[in-house]
Amino acid sequence: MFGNILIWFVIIPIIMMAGLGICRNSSMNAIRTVMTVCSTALLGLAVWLCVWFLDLRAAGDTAEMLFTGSWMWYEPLNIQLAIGVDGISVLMIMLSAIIVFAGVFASWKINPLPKNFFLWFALLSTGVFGFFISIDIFTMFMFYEVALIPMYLLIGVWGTGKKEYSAMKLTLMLMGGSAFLMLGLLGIYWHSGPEGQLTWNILEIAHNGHIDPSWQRLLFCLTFVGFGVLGAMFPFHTWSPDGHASAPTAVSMLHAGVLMKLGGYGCFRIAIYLLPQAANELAWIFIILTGISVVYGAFSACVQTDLKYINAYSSVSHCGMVLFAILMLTQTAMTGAILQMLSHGLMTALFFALIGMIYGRTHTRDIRQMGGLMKIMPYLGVCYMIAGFASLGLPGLSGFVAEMTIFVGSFEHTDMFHRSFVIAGTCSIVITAVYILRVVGKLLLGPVQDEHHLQLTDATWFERFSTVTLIVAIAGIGCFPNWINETIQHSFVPIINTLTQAAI
Amino acid sequence: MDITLPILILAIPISMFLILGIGGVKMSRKMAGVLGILGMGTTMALAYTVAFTYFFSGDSAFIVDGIRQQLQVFDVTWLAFTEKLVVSIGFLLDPISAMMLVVITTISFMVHLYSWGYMEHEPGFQRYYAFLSLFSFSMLGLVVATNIFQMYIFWELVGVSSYLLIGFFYKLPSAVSASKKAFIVTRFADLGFLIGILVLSFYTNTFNFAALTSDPASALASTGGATFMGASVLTWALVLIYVGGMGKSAMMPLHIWLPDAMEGPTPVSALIHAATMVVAGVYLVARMFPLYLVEESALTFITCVGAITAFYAAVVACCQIDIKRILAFSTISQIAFMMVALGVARPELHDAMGYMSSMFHLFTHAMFKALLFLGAGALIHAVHSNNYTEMGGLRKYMPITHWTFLIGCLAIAGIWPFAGFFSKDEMLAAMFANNWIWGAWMTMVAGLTAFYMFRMYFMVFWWEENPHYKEHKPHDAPWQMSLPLIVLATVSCVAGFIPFGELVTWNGAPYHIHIDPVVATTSLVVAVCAIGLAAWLYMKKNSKPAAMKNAMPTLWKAANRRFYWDEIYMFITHKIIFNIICKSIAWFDRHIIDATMDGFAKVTQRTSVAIKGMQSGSIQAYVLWYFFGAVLLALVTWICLL
Amino acid sequence: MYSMDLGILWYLVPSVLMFACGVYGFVTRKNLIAILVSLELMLNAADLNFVAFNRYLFPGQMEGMVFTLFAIAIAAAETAIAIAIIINVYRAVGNTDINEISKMKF
Amino acid sequence: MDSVGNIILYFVVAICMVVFSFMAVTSRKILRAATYLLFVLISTAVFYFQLGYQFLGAVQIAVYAGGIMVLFVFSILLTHKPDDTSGQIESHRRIAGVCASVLGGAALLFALFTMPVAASGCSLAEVLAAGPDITMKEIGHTLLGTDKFRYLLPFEAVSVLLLACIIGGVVVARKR
Repeated sequence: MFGNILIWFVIIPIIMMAGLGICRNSSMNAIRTVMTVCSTALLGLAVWLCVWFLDLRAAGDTAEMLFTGSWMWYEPLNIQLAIGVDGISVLMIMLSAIIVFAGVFASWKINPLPKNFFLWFALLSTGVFGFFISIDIFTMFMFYEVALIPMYLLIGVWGTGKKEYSAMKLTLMLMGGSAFLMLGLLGIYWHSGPEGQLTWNILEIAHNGHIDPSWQRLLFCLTFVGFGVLGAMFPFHTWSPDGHASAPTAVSMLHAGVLMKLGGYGCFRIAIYLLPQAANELAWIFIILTGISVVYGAFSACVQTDLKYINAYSSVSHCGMVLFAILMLTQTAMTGAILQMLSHGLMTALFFALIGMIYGRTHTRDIRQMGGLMKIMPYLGVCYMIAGFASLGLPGLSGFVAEMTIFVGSFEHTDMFHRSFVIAGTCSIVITAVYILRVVGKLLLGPVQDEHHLQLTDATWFERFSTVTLIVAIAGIGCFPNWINETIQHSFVPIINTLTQAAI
Repeated sequence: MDITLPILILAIPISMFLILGIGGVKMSRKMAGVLGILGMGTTMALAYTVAFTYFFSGDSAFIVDGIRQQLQVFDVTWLAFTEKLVVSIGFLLDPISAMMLVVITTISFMVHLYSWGYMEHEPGFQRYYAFLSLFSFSMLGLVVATNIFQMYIFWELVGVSSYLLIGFFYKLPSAVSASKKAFIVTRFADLGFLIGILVLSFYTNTFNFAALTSDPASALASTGGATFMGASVLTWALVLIYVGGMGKSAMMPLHIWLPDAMEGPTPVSALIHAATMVVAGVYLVARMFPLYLVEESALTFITCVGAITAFYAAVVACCQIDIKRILAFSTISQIAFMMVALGVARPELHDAMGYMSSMFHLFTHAMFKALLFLGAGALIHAVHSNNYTEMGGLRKYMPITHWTFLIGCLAIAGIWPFAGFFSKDEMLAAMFANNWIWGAWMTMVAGLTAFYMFRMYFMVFWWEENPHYKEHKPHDAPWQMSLPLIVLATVSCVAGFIPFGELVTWNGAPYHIHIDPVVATTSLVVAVCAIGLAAWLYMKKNSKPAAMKNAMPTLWKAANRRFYWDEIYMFITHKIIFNIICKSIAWFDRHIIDATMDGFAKVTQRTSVAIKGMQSGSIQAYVLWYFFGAVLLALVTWICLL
Repeated sequence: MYSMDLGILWYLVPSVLMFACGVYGFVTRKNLIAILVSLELMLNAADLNFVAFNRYLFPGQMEGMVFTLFAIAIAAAETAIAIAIIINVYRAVGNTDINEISKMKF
Repeated sequence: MDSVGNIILYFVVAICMVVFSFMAVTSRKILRAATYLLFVLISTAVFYFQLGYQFLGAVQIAVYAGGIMVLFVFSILLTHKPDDTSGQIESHRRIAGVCASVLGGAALLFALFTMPVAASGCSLAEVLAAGPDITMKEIGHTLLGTDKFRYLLPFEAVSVLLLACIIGGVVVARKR
């Protein structure tokens, strides 16, 4: 069991928790050491996994999932700890590792109760990694819940503003989503195969193709809505602005960067892959909803004055794009969706990190009270601009690659319905430019608004470390997208095949 | 062809950007300036080598049977959307890209040099050079694009460089809002470009220019006769792509960003907003010209937009005070000129002379417009104001600037033997060949051009000396600034004699330029008359201009306010989009959607509050309820048993 | 009309009335001790029923009686505890009115 | 046919029982309520005697009347001043109480009178004759035996309960 590299993605965070348990509450250095060592180990492991995976693929290993393994943990219901990764999971793991790594540095000076904060943070990471490595939907769901619960405490205790309200709202809405999800997953399980051969394993379920189309429709709606809530699908997105606005920096990073991706990932891995007929039939409903998300989020972001609200609405727009592209059900568009997940994950994490850093200095997030920060803290200003440009889709940064792949892929549909939604979606790039430039103009440029801000200092070394990690990743994807693109495209082959077969 | 030079042409500017951008903080100004200028100088040398090799080596790779060939020097896959739709980064060498390499590197180098003097005392000098390098890189990448998507990529990059450079003085709110406006307006146009690319690539299944233009008929066939709202999809695609060009090239109604873009440093205006980036739209149409030929309605659209814009901009330029604004409107007008020339070009009309002349004008215009802008920069540098009302009589104080500026004005007015004469004459000839209406209309615009340019010239260099000169004597700029002026003035004088038709034509076959005497004479006469009129009105201080202005106050004010385009845009964007749409959506989100979600919570909570009285802890109440319940059950049982 | 024999109903009817009185007292009284008194009434009514049923329906057995015996024992225990609590509450609150004792509510 | 004496005794006791029950729950002086309760308990004990359960009657008197009532009285004296009267009962509470008790009582009486067993009008004398006398020895065996229908385990459980009760009483009532 421990020979499988994947399992270590869950074990390391657990070790991290154990390590933190040993630390004394007051010894900040010990806590930081544990976190740094473990998150670096995770990042290293993720890179290693990535390289190893590509190596195996290059060597001609064409299995759908690599590094598979499964261990029974509840015989009567055939629940297993089944793990395995394809190219998409590998990339998502990589993304999570990067963000966890950056998140640790972004919360270097977390106060109060640093130990407890990092304990919950580690638990959150456990859930996230566990989710991405699982191919047993029950285990997957379990890890999903593990990732959700710490959110409540992390926001409720370490947040700012009306944190209790936001924490409660976020948790309740996401839990509401997982209630739908739970029903959907149980439904999938009970129809997963002939009597006596029920299974939770994604590959087996997809291979069996046993779920009756009439059931698929119901289950598709349940699972898609369930994951869609986490993916901030209109009209279930309102936890996102409040939640992000109240969350502490690292939690916003991890939540917008990774946790929201759980939604998109689940949507195609479960809702679409396992229920292909329903996906073909019912995608249009959700295309409408996600299409609305894309434009709606962007428009809403235009008038917000709180930095985090702007970003949260922008996330609604960008994550809407992810689900939108997934629902297009073409290989290119879905590839774009994954790219968008990676890109959005990195750049939102960067955004939230920077907002946290700026907030930590100015003690306000209201853009009307700030201005000309570029002069005062050029490093943070430049980073913020880079994040902004990534968000509005500047070539050379990751956002462009993702958005273009989505648009080109989505445009493969020839009917008016899809095309008009694609064109509506493309409009968001203009609106995105509007709100990003509005923020940049008000926050960074122009004259200094507040005299007190003149005394502020620029980024410290750990803040630089955190942001540089993310920027390198963003620029990396933006400049050399093709290997990622190919990896994702290969991974989508079985899903696309299932879909085409179902369409016949 | 060896790929080292082309790669270096792109690699040097981008590495300069990275070096200056990341390491600039630690560098001295001098170091950064020298690095930037050296880098650009090298790039220019390399670009010249490439262009001269292409045009004059006679190598069989470049010219076969007298026809200049188009060749992809390299083409590396960057992103493969599908098997066919592949975005690659490459280097396309053909007459227009070679010509553009020369234009961009020349102007860029001149601006680099000029800026060393002009920006000497500005903070953020290193950053300025970094941005200039970024712009040069993007612009070079744009012109050598092998496929439409590469062009789109660099198209966006030039947009961002332009944003960064316009907003260079980021502490000025006006510069910030101008840069924002420029970016958003062009971005809006790029949306059209993007959709156009999507439509075009969907039907033709390729992004590659060579594949698209070598066989435009098959592109038409691939659409299978699909139409949308009465026009074929190919027309739609081409018009939408042209919309992208309209944004960058500031065609009506997307021109509003360009005058405001003058908030940027003047050398930047010369580089980006006069010579290179703004002609990207023209270049785009020229690049896809064979496709446009298939759909002539798209070309007609281009012609109409160009003709209206040219006239509009010329009229507005007559009523501006800010010299940079005058030049900006003049730029809009001149680019529209090129657009019209492209729009009227047909292979059957003198072998698409319009195309050739448009490119010719692009070349000459880049030179003399850069010259004018740099001259304006020198004036502003000396007077510290953009308005000609603060100038006047400067010819004695700034002779170099005066003479070079005069050459620029003569060139743009189309006076023989300056560069503008030749290119403009060819364009007008092409227009007359298509339809005399275009020709006559554009001749009138040419007259207006001569008028407003000389109006500015006389107001700046003649008229009456500003009394402030006694306290603060204006003088010619330092050598870094004067040298580019002199070089560009020289080029403006001689560029007309370049046998341009031999080098750049739409299909690579040489075309021998011959001056059409009627057209040439007409335009010359019109231009001279216009100059005479300007001289009569503005040479000496008098009350005629004021009288004219007072005679038609409404018209003058409307033209001065650029016919209220900005106000209309402000109304649409601020009042309608921002206040009505965005705010109502935000309101809807908070008060409907979010309130619904909160409503669920509130209903749950209210219900629980309402029924929590039942869990009062009062055992008496429990007993009471229990008892009633028991009685009820008994009753039910009894009824059932009956 | 039943004969003047003392049938089972003769015992059950007073027991029901006693129980009803107990219910009334339990629901209406505010004094904790009065509530306890009502409780004893109800308990007593139940005891009486046990005994009556035992006697009339299963005269040969003694389950009803034993049960009553236990019930009495438990009632004693319960009363003792209840009174201990009441006294304690009285110390804490100052009276034995149940309306005053709401600190532990919700 | 039961003896007239028995019937008269029955009526006296039954009326006592019902009347004192009613007075116990309506009296506004708590000490009086306790006293009425005592009378009710004694009446019940008399019924037990009449039904032939002498031991039970004795226990009733000893435990209830002797033990529990003393507790009651003590607690009342500890928590009330001599002239304390409880306040007027709110009318809605009274109505609810009356409703509950009348409805409940009516339902129970209805059930009783429609019950088939009610019709079996065997007299007390007959049933007393039918069952064997319950001797102390038999009660002892029943309570401490381990066979079927023997109750050692509940007996022990009750003793533990009582123990717990003693401890609990001490702990709860202890002065802090």
